[in-house]
Amino acid sequence: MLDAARLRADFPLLQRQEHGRRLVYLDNAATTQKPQAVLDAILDYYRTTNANVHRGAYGLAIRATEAYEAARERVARFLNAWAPEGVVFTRGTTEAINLVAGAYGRANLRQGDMVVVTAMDHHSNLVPWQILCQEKGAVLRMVEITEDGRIDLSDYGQALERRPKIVAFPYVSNSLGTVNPAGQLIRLAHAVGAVVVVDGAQSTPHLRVDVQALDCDFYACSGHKMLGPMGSGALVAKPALLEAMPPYHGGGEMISKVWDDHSTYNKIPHKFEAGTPNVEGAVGLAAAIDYLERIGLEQIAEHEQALAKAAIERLSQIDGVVVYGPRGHRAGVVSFTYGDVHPHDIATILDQDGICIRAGHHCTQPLMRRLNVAATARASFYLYNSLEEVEALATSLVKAGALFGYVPA
Amino acid sequence: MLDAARLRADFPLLQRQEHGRRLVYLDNAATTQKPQAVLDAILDYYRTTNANVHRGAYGLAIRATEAYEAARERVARFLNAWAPEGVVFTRGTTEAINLVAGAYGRANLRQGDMVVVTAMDHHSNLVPWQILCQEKGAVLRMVEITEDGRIDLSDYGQALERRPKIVAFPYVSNSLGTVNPAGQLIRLAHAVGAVVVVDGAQSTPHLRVDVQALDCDFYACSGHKMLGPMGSGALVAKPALLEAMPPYHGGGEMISKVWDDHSTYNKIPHKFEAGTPNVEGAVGLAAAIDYLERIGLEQIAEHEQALAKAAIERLSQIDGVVVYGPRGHRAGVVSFTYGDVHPHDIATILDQDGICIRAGHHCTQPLMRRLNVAATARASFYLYNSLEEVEALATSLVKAGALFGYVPA
Amino acid sequence: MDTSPPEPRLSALYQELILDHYRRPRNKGMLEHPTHAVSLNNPLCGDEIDLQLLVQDAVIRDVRFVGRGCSISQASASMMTQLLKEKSVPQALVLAGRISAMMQGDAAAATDKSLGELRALAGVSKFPVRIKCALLPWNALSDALKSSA
Amino acid sequence: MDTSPPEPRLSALYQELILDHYRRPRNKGMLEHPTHAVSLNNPLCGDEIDLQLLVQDAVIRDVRFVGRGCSISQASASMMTQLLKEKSVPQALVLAGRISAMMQGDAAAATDKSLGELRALAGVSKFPVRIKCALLPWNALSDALKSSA
Ligand SMILES: Cc1ncc(COP(=O)(O)O)c(C=O)c1O
Ligand SMILES: Cc1ncc(COP(=O)(O)O)c(C=O)c1O
Repeated sequence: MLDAARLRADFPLLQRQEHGRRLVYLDNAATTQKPQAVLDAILDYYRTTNANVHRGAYGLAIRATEAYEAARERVARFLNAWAPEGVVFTRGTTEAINLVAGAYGRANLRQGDMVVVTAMDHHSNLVPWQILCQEKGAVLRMVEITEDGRIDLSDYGQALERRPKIVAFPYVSNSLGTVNPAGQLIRLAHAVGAVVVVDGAQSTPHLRVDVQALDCDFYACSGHKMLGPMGSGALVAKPALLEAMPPYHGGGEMISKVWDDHSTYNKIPHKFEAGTPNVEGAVGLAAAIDYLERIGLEQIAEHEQALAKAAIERLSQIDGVVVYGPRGHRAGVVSFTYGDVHPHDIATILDQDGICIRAGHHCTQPLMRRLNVAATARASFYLYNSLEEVEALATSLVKAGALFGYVPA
Repeated sequence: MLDAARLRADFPLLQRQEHGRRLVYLDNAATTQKPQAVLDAILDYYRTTNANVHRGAYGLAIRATEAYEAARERVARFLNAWAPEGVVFTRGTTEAINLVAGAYGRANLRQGDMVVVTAMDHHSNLVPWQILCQEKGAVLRMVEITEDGRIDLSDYGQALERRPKIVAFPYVSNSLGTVNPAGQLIRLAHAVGAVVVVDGAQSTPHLRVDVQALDCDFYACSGHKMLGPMGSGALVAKPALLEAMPPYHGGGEMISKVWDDHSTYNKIPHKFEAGTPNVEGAVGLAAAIDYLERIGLEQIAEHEQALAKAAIERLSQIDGVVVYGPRGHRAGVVSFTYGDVHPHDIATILDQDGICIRAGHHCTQPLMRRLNVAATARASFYLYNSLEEVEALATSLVKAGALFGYVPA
Repeated sequence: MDTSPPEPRLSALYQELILDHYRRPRNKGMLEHPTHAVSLNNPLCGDEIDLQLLVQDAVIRDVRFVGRGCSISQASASMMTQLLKEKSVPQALVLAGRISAMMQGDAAAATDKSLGELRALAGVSKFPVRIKCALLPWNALSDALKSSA
Repeated sequence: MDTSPPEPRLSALYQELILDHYRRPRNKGMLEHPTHAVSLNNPLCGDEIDLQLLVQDAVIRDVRFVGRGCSISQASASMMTQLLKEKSVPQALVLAGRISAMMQGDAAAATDKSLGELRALAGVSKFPVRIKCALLPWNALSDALKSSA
């Protein structure tokens, strides 16, 4: 496992106390804390380099443009993108998926066509497809999950028989921790001619991802979930698809020639980056990737799996706790309920011990219905979490039970 | 005038040298430098408050949500918005206008309807309307400008006779510095039943703006042009319009109930903020507003007008220099050409003296055609610029002329 | 930075009475012929309530609810239904205002006898994020009464 | 941080020869029967070029251009048209490669006699943002020759 105590020292916020207790931050699937290296990159950018990009003839603007494009190359290398111009910077996963639905989807989907999503998709990889299908008179098909929280491959196969135009799924589920067999799902979808959109919000921070090996068509991710700044993220796509797509937003920088009533558009990726981009966000994201790579994505994945395994074991010992999702291989996300103690109440009680967990539907309401719960409590781990923190979680949970006078049935 | 030297000390980047010379940053219409107070706000956010907003039951998430919503209230107060929920955070002006075109425009524009823009609009307030009109089979009508770079009010009146559904214009032109009579233009447009979209990218940083007094329907602005972080900005709108609009992006936080094939949506402004927002950007923007208000928008406007006046006078003394835009009341933007010395070459030469100006079409190609130039050089001022810098600009410009062996005709 | 020991505040929040209402909600169910009905949910945590009222001559004759959510929202709903019976509409709205004041930490409201058992929710004011849980049924009430006003 | 005095670099950039081509472009105009024609612009600064070629038996017999832009892009276009006449298509592509190398600061390219007057553009390599100005006509050339290959 990683030396979490040493890594923790890199994160200023984690040095704080909460309610007089050492802060135990276990809401990493929602957003992560930032290492000093990322804060330094942001500061350094504003102190030495800040200017608008792609337009200036002076030194500062050139350096800002270089920093921005170097960040694009950094993201491309990190995910083994097809080319740097296949990386479009966005505010995050949600915007990246909306870009695909709005530009690719709107141009290519016809009435009666089908879009396939899964019952474990985050609202951000579901609602854009609902809206698109409503607009186009297309059919949205939701693939069911198995008892233990995996994509039901036989239902997936049935959905593919209807030859969908677009298939969207999460690489890693933010509610269950399931690591989906992305490569296999993509091959099957391609075999019926579908274009595949992978929601990489939870895989990018925690696994070694190679989009070319996956062979997906679009891949979306968020910087703030991988130690980077808020407001940063990317859509990674096959360049030929981007080239063939109409633009997304209109504005500066995405154009070639602008006439009074029409325009021609710039090359990719600029065609999809209208207006002043968030250069700070891109530079900060690149610094976050540097930090992650120094530690090693394989090491991070291993560390988190060990924490998840320990958490599942430890929580399962508590009478009345139910843990959701697959038992075997999974990412560092552990969703659970505890008797009739509502997850929201659990979160409030744990907070008093300085432990931050999430309670709710985790933006996966269709999944919650299938689990037959209104909400779960969720602990999600990252490289700075430790086995001691798993223990603190369990101890505090027992206290919550006592406070509620919870008596296992 | 303001004490520019004292203010300059607040801006770390302005302490740098460029090519061994004191940095003279005159590209503020493109983006501005950031005071230490804004950098501190960003750092402080990540060191003490960072968490995902609107979803957490723990203290950190509550404080992050409070910081985010306090920033919204700060923006609302600054622009005298109708209500905080009439403020939607966006990446900047471009995204805000695309939101209006994509959500309001797409829902309300019909074939044969008209959208009115002006010949001085930035591509960001033109291309989204081109795309919308193409999609809808609507007519885009461009209002001409006068010789001295103002909106031609008689042509504007003629355009309004056709009863357009949407009228869009810039409060302040980023190429000419023209301050348009926004209140009057809005009253005239409302009289024929149009909805008015004001591009506030160049007014918000430099004038006291009161959207309720203006009585526009939508107002867009960018944080990075007003000392705030990149990736921050806002759409300010009449709440009733936002409430009646369909959503823009689908995803987390903008929903109320999500079913397998459809969803109901959250209240405004959340309906328009899908996914994790850029909390850092909002917090940094609020800090920038605090900084601007401490100095006073009226004082800032006055300071810039004095600089623009001096620059116009000084540059006009140089044989061969042509200054574009109105002579009288204008914002701190001065576009010019210098004989046959190409603006791009001017920018390169000035850069060697540490002077940063912009050269090009300034994302206003239709305007450039009307000025009958391919490009202009543009100096744009802010609160940290001084009369000495105007002088440095003029001196360096004369040098450029000499280098080109420019002999006035 | 808050350094007070957490436990006293937690046990003030999760009082016996609240847990009792949470586990054995009163007036749970649906009215056959409600004059007012409203569904409300909190999109952020997912808590929901369906509230039905039978109002005659501006008096609340009966009230029922069905809800899903945390102990605070469900206990608040249960206690609210008890308190509302036979109250006039104006009285009900005044009570809603008092509850809201109590959540803002208003000490007078927290000891206001007219609130009955609901005073047990006074501790919620120390947990800002939970205030909207306590107010969910009261917001549903206001919506319901507004919808016919 | 660069602290060298700026003037020497500037005068290396804006040589007499370059300003002469900028102000008196050679081969400006349109061909009547071009075999290849291409329009290219740099969306960021707005520079543009229309390039026409007359290629017979894989040899560039004639070449003309119309352009708008800065001194660097226009001088580069003018000098390019002079150099290309009677060059074979492969030769032209080799020259394009040499120019590109010169822009990357390749010293051998900067003294390569085959580039003729274009060596005057060597100073551009010190101004990274201007490199794309110098290469605009050459990119148009590559596009034109590709479009028929
Ligand atoms: C008048 C005007 N409108 C719109 C924009 C676009 O703003 P942004 O690039 O921040 O989206 C700008 C600045 O580039 C501008 O000056
Ligand atoms: C699986 C998944 N998809 C999409 C998202 C949306 O990401 P963002 O909010 O950064 O746009 C998230 C996180 O909230 C997620 O966990």
